[in-house]
Amino acid sequence: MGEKIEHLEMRGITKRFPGVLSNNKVNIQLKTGEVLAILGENGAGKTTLMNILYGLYQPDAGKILLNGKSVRINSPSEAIELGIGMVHQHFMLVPTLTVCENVILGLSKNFFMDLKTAAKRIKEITDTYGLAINPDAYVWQLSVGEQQRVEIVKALYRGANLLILDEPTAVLTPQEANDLIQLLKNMSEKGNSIILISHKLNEVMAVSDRVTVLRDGEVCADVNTRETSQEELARLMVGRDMAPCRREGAFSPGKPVLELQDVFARGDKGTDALAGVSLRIREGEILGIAGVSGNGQKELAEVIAGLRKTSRGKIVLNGKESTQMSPSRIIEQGLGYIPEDRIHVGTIPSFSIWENLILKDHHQPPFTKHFLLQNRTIMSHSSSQVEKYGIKTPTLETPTGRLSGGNIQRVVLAREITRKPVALVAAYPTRGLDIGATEYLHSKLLEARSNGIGVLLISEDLEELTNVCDRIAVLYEGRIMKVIPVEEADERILGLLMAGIAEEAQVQA
Amino acid sequence: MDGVMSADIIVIILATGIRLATPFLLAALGEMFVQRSGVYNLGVEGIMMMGAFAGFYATLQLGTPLLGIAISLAIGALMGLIMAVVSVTFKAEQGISGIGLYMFGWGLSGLLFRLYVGGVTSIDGLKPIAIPLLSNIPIIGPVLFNHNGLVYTAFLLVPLSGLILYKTSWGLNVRAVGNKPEAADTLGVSVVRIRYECLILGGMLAALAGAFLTIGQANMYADNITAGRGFIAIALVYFGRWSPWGILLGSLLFSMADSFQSMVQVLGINFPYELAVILPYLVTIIALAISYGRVWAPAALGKPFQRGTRG
Amino acid sequence: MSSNYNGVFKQIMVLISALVGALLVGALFLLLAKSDPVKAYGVMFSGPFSDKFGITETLVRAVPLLLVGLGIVISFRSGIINIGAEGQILAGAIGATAVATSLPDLPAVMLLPLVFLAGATCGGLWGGIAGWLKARLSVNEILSTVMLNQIALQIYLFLIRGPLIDPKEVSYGTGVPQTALIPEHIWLSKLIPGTRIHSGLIFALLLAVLVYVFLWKTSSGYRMRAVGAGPEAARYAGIRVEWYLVLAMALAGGMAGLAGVVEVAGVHHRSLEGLSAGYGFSGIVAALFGRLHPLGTIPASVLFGALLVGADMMQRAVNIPAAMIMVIQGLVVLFVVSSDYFLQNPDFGARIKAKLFGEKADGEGGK
Amino acid sequence: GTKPTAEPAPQKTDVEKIRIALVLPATVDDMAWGQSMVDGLKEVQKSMGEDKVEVAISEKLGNAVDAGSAIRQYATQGYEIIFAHGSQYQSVLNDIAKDFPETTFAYGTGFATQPNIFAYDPQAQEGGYLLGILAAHMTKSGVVGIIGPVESGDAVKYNYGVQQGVAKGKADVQTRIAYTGSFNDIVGAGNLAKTQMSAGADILTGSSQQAVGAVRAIGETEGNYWLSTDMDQSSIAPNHVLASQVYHWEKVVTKIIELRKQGTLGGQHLTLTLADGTIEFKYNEKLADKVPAEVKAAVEAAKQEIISGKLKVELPKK
Ligand SMILES: Nc1ncnc2c1ncn2[C@@H]1O[C@H](COP(=O)(O)OP(=O)(O)OP(=O)(O)O)[C@@H](O)[C@H]1O
Ligand SMILES: Nc1ncnc2c1ncn2[C@@H]1O[C@H](COP(=O)(O)OP(=O)(O)OP(=O)(O)O)[C@@H](O)[C@H]1O
Ligand SMILES: [Mg+2]
Ligand SMILES: [Mg+2]
Repeated sequence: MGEKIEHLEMRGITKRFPGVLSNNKVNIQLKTGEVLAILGENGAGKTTLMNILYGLYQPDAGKILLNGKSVRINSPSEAIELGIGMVHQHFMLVPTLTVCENVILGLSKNFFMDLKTAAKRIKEITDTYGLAINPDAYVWQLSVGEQQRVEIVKALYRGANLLILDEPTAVLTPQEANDLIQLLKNMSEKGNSIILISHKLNEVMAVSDRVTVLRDGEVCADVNTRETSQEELARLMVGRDMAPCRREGAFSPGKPVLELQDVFARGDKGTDALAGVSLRIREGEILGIAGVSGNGQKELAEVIAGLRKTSRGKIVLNGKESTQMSPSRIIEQGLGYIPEDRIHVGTIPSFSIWENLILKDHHQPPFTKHFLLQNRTIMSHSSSQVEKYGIKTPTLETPTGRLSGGNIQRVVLAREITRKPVALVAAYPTRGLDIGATEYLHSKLLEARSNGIGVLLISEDLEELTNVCDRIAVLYEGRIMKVIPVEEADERILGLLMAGIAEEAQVQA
Repeated sequence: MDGVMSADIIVIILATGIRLATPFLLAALGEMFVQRSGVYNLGVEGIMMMGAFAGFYATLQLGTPLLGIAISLAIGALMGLIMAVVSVTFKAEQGISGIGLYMFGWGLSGLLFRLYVGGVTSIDGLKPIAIPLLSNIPIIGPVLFNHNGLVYTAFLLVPLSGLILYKTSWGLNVRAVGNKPEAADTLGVSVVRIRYECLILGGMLAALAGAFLTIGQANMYADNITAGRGFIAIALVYFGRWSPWGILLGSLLFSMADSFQSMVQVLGINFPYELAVILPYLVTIIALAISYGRVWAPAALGKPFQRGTRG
Repeated sequence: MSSNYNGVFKQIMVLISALVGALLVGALFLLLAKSDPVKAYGVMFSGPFSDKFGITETLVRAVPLLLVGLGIVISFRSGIINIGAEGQILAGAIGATAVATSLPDLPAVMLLPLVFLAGATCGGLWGGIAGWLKARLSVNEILSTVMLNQIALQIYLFLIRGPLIDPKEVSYGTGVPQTALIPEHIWLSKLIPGTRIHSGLIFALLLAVLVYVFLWKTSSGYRMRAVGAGPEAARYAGIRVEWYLVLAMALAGGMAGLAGVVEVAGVHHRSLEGLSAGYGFSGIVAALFGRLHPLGTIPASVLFGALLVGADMMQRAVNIPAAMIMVIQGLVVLFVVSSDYFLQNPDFGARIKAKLFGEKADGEGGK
Repeated sequence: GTKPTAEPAPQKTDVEKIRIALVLPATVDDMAWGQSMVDGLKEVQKSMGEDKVEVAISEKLGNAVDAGSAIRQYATQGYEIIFAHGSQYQSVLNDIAKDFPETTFAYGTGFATQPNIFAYDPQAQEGGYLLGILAAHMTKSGVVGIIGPVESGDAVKYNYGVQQGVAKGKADVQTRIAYTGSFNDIVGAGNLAKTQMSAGADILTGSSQQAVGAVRAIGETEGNYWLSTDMDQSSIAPNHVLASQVYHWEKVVTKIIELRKQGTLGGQHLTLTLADGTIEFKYNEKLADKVPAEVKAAVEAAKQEIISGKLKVELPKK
């Protein structure tokens, strides 16, 4: 273990990927006990920079100075050696191992593992920071929040005093996010340094001491948090003023387009993930589903899309019962669906943009006639979509896997909305998107609403829900706690319902 | 026709079954480590042939089966290394690399045999070691305790593999690398290195399985001596759900069935032998079908690891 | 697949380098066998192309390789790996023979299509089993196809020495395991008299074009590729993934079955021992060589056919053990599958250089 | 090379040299079918003079396509007699022979001929019968075991002969047949032999190259004997191979050379029999004293009956 990190500096970091300049002469600095937030749009180069600091990538130019001395970090283990820990955007835990095994992975130099001693040390750490985890539990049994705690314990166990967190709150519930913010404050008070990447400006304001803003791989601002505001940060990131998108115009819903009646369905673990859900979505309305993820949201979306079987109950889509329909019949019947995993479910990464844009309609006219794909029609359709939805791509032949998260989401959105669905299910559509992309997506959902589409928006972000929804239903343990008009919804009530604390409310859809 | 299966006959079937299980056990335990690290090596058959030849030739030249074993282990390590270079470093499609290695091993063992031996030649192989006292126990004594050293080795390797896999740091690394290599990678566990080690270990055990055929059973060498046993060993890894005890169970079941069918034929009970030959393969497919392979398989099995790609 | 000229040229260069690499290593073993690699490879490369005999023999091999390879292309593109072509060839051959020998009086215009259909169906059913096992019960298709090869072989042998044996073999008491000859009027016509090359070649070429059109120009082809490239997304888009997995394997099996038919109708005129001749495995290599593209598989099959013929000629010319052929084949497979890496990592050469000069590159690599 | 269609004149150069090619499904050193033919050719070479006979061999041509190439290439290169030493080559030869009417082709086991194709056909059941009689008299346990490869062709003929011989020799001796299902699985054959012995068989036999595994397994035991066929396998287990049925291919080869010289390029179905000496029944000299004189006499009597034609060993009927 090296000396404690008092001061870190990355100077003139440049990193190039084929066709992209990911980081261009980036400088950042950090002192002990400080929390540095890094902000930037999707693809601005934040993760790349951190991966360089953690030894996963080598910079093409520039150097890293620790306590004034230049260091070369060739691999994660060298970073760990220097006292750097990283919690990745996508967790780096082995689901089939126990918490304890995950924590000591790569550390033990003895022939036999010593799980007992390790468990004791884990307890010391969790006690110090007030993190509760059971060292003997298997990681696959843990909730997302718990898994994140394991990640943090992992870093602390390795003696990290500089902790990097890449979008740690993107998948957390508001409560878990608050806990994490508290924990980070606590840790910095105990003399640890923290680098935090987030798209949520309120969190950044709450916890950081300084903010570095990246734009197109370059540092465009470096400010003290105390001397700035959310609005200014947003402007720095995007390069223009931002105002959150809100629904406007009267709420005048039409006939129901999607109805669930007492729906039951099993989750992957075999227990009832949905236990009697009843909902009704009408034309020109956005119904929000609030709730801590893991309370049946995934199953709800899949059941509607026909990707998961119901065990009881009835679903009516566009006037027809769709409970037993195949996914393709349901699509024909008018369902649009923006899935949670936009990269692997919403698109085929190795397929080109035009191939992904016709994913659902490739088999019917005008795209196919007499079994043959009509290339000219498809191409002109695709290029107009790319233009209309502002998809940033070199060519139509570019595989979508090479696009940034925001642009992949635009491809999905373009496809799902252009099909003119009667009902649209959107699951966490803005997760991980920067504020610019988030704003764009919201505006498109509202546009769909005003075109008479019934939207079911699943989200954990209460601000998002209250901004765009007409009504909000709270899902808890597979049941709808309550459906409330947005005017009556405030964070406190929603939070209570999401925790399952309110008195059993009757469904009133 | 005697009609009944007397106690004697059952003892023979069991003892033969244990002997027949040995090569499957050795090769499958090796393959288990390989697959646990996230690679499948379909080249086991080819490595077995090379091991069989190396063991045979070294014994022939040096006069002692022990040196034969040592040399076949070395050759097996080398074959494992080739597979590692191709499938780990060059990230080639593993199924096809395995088939390539199989062809290469088959060809090379045949070539070397022709160049350096040429013709049916016998060797003095391993002798059975009757374990004192234990082998005198009635009925189970001769079944369990009168075999050659490699048989005991294979069976001892079962608990040993379990110990290594679940209790040692290296075993932890193997399990991590096979399930979530990117996680292991960020913690400084070299995915490449662990996979190399497993492939080399797997190669050594496969070669040992081959050597068992030449110096522990046939005491001679012939072209294509393994006759498909390597592929069965791979299937047994799936059957045994990547656990040493499961593999033990599978190997025993399979070889007992084989030993049983030989005896049934010998005793003249009318039984179409084509079916007997097909049976092991059929049973394996059925076993794979009812064990729902994927659920238990190491999550990264068959996926080359590349730092920085999305899943 | 990038279709620009540069990309194709680079792929060809990489493949040729892989081939050269394999042969260089093979040369070591030739030296070990005390034969002159220059002379040996001289024969190996000139033999298949130097005269009518060599060329036609090469094409005779290329036909089943191409048919099997096309099936491999379909299956790989649909995300399922078919190692079972050996068994599917046999299934196709025996199905075709059974139909042909039991309806000898039908005119060729009716019998020949029937025979092709029977072969494709039998191969397709045999392949479909593995597809079904994968789609329904998640049985790893690599293993199941390897097992099904063994089962097919045993059933095939049983049939040709039992129920379908040539009645003459029984009456003469020789008992050779082979079926009766198929009626002569459905033997595929020879393209060049005095050689073995037959009209199956034209059939295979047509089929290659058809497969290309199918995979890239039709909606069903699109679906199969979607299932291969992103099964979850395909299911999400309403494509019945399980069905297409089974279909892919059935088509792959059908192609291999057709290879069996062509071998029966064009070369052997009956089913006999050793009919599959390893085409089931070499066809995989041919398909990989053709970059898993139906049209690329055409030259690849010819090249690999030449390799088989050439190696065989070399073995006779310089008098080395036949096992050498398998060594070279194995090396070619290993080098070709490894060569993919160089296409995907253009900077690999630079990294090697860095390593050689002692600099640590990227923190990766064995030891 | 030469044009395959144009028939190359058989090279009748200054020295009367005959060029013979051999194509084998298995290997030249399999201690069975293949090797017995290779030995036969060597024998001919020795007796006629190395400079008079040229021999080229291609092995491991189990599939008929590759075999076809090899045969065609030999034909184009002007080999005059081409032995395709396997029953599976019949179709291939039919196809090729038409294009090379001046070349002599021979294959076996088989019966179908063409004007330039000889078929040869060892009567494996004859030697099997004699070995069966020997086994019946020599067994102490009353059980004779057969290790079969696959139930087809020559193996069936041979096994059937043995069974009849055993039944003739002693009515109460049992014959037990078991198959490995493979021509080359020597390990499987060894294991099957061990099972046979542990279940009571003390005299064993079996055909094809897999059998060497069984011979070796018996070589490790006391008091069990092996009876070999195709060739004398006593070099593997000198103290255990009691007697052999040996094919004298050199006689077949010589006969074909003679016939060709006389202008007969093919068209004959040549059988190998005890009567014409192409099949020999042979004791292992080292163990000859183990066989009682009256047993030898019984075997000899049967042999004479077969040679004289009085006894016809039946072929299996399907
Ligand atoms: N492994 C890679 N190969 C090629 N290009 C890459 C790679 N990683 C990142 N890039 C490119 O570098 C740029 C910056 O990516 P990076 O992951 O650092 O963005 P980010 O700021 O973390 O974005 P987000 O907010 O979406 O997480 C992107 O344009 C991306 O295309
Ligand atoms: N292998 C890669 N090749 C090309 N670009 C890549 C690669 N890996 C990542 N990227 C790019 O890096 C950027 C950030 O990737 P990251 O893994 O952070 O996901 P993301 O785009 O932020 O999506 P999300 O945060 O929703 O998961 C994206 O712009 C993506 O295009
Ligand atoms: Mg990022
Ligand atoms: Mg992101």
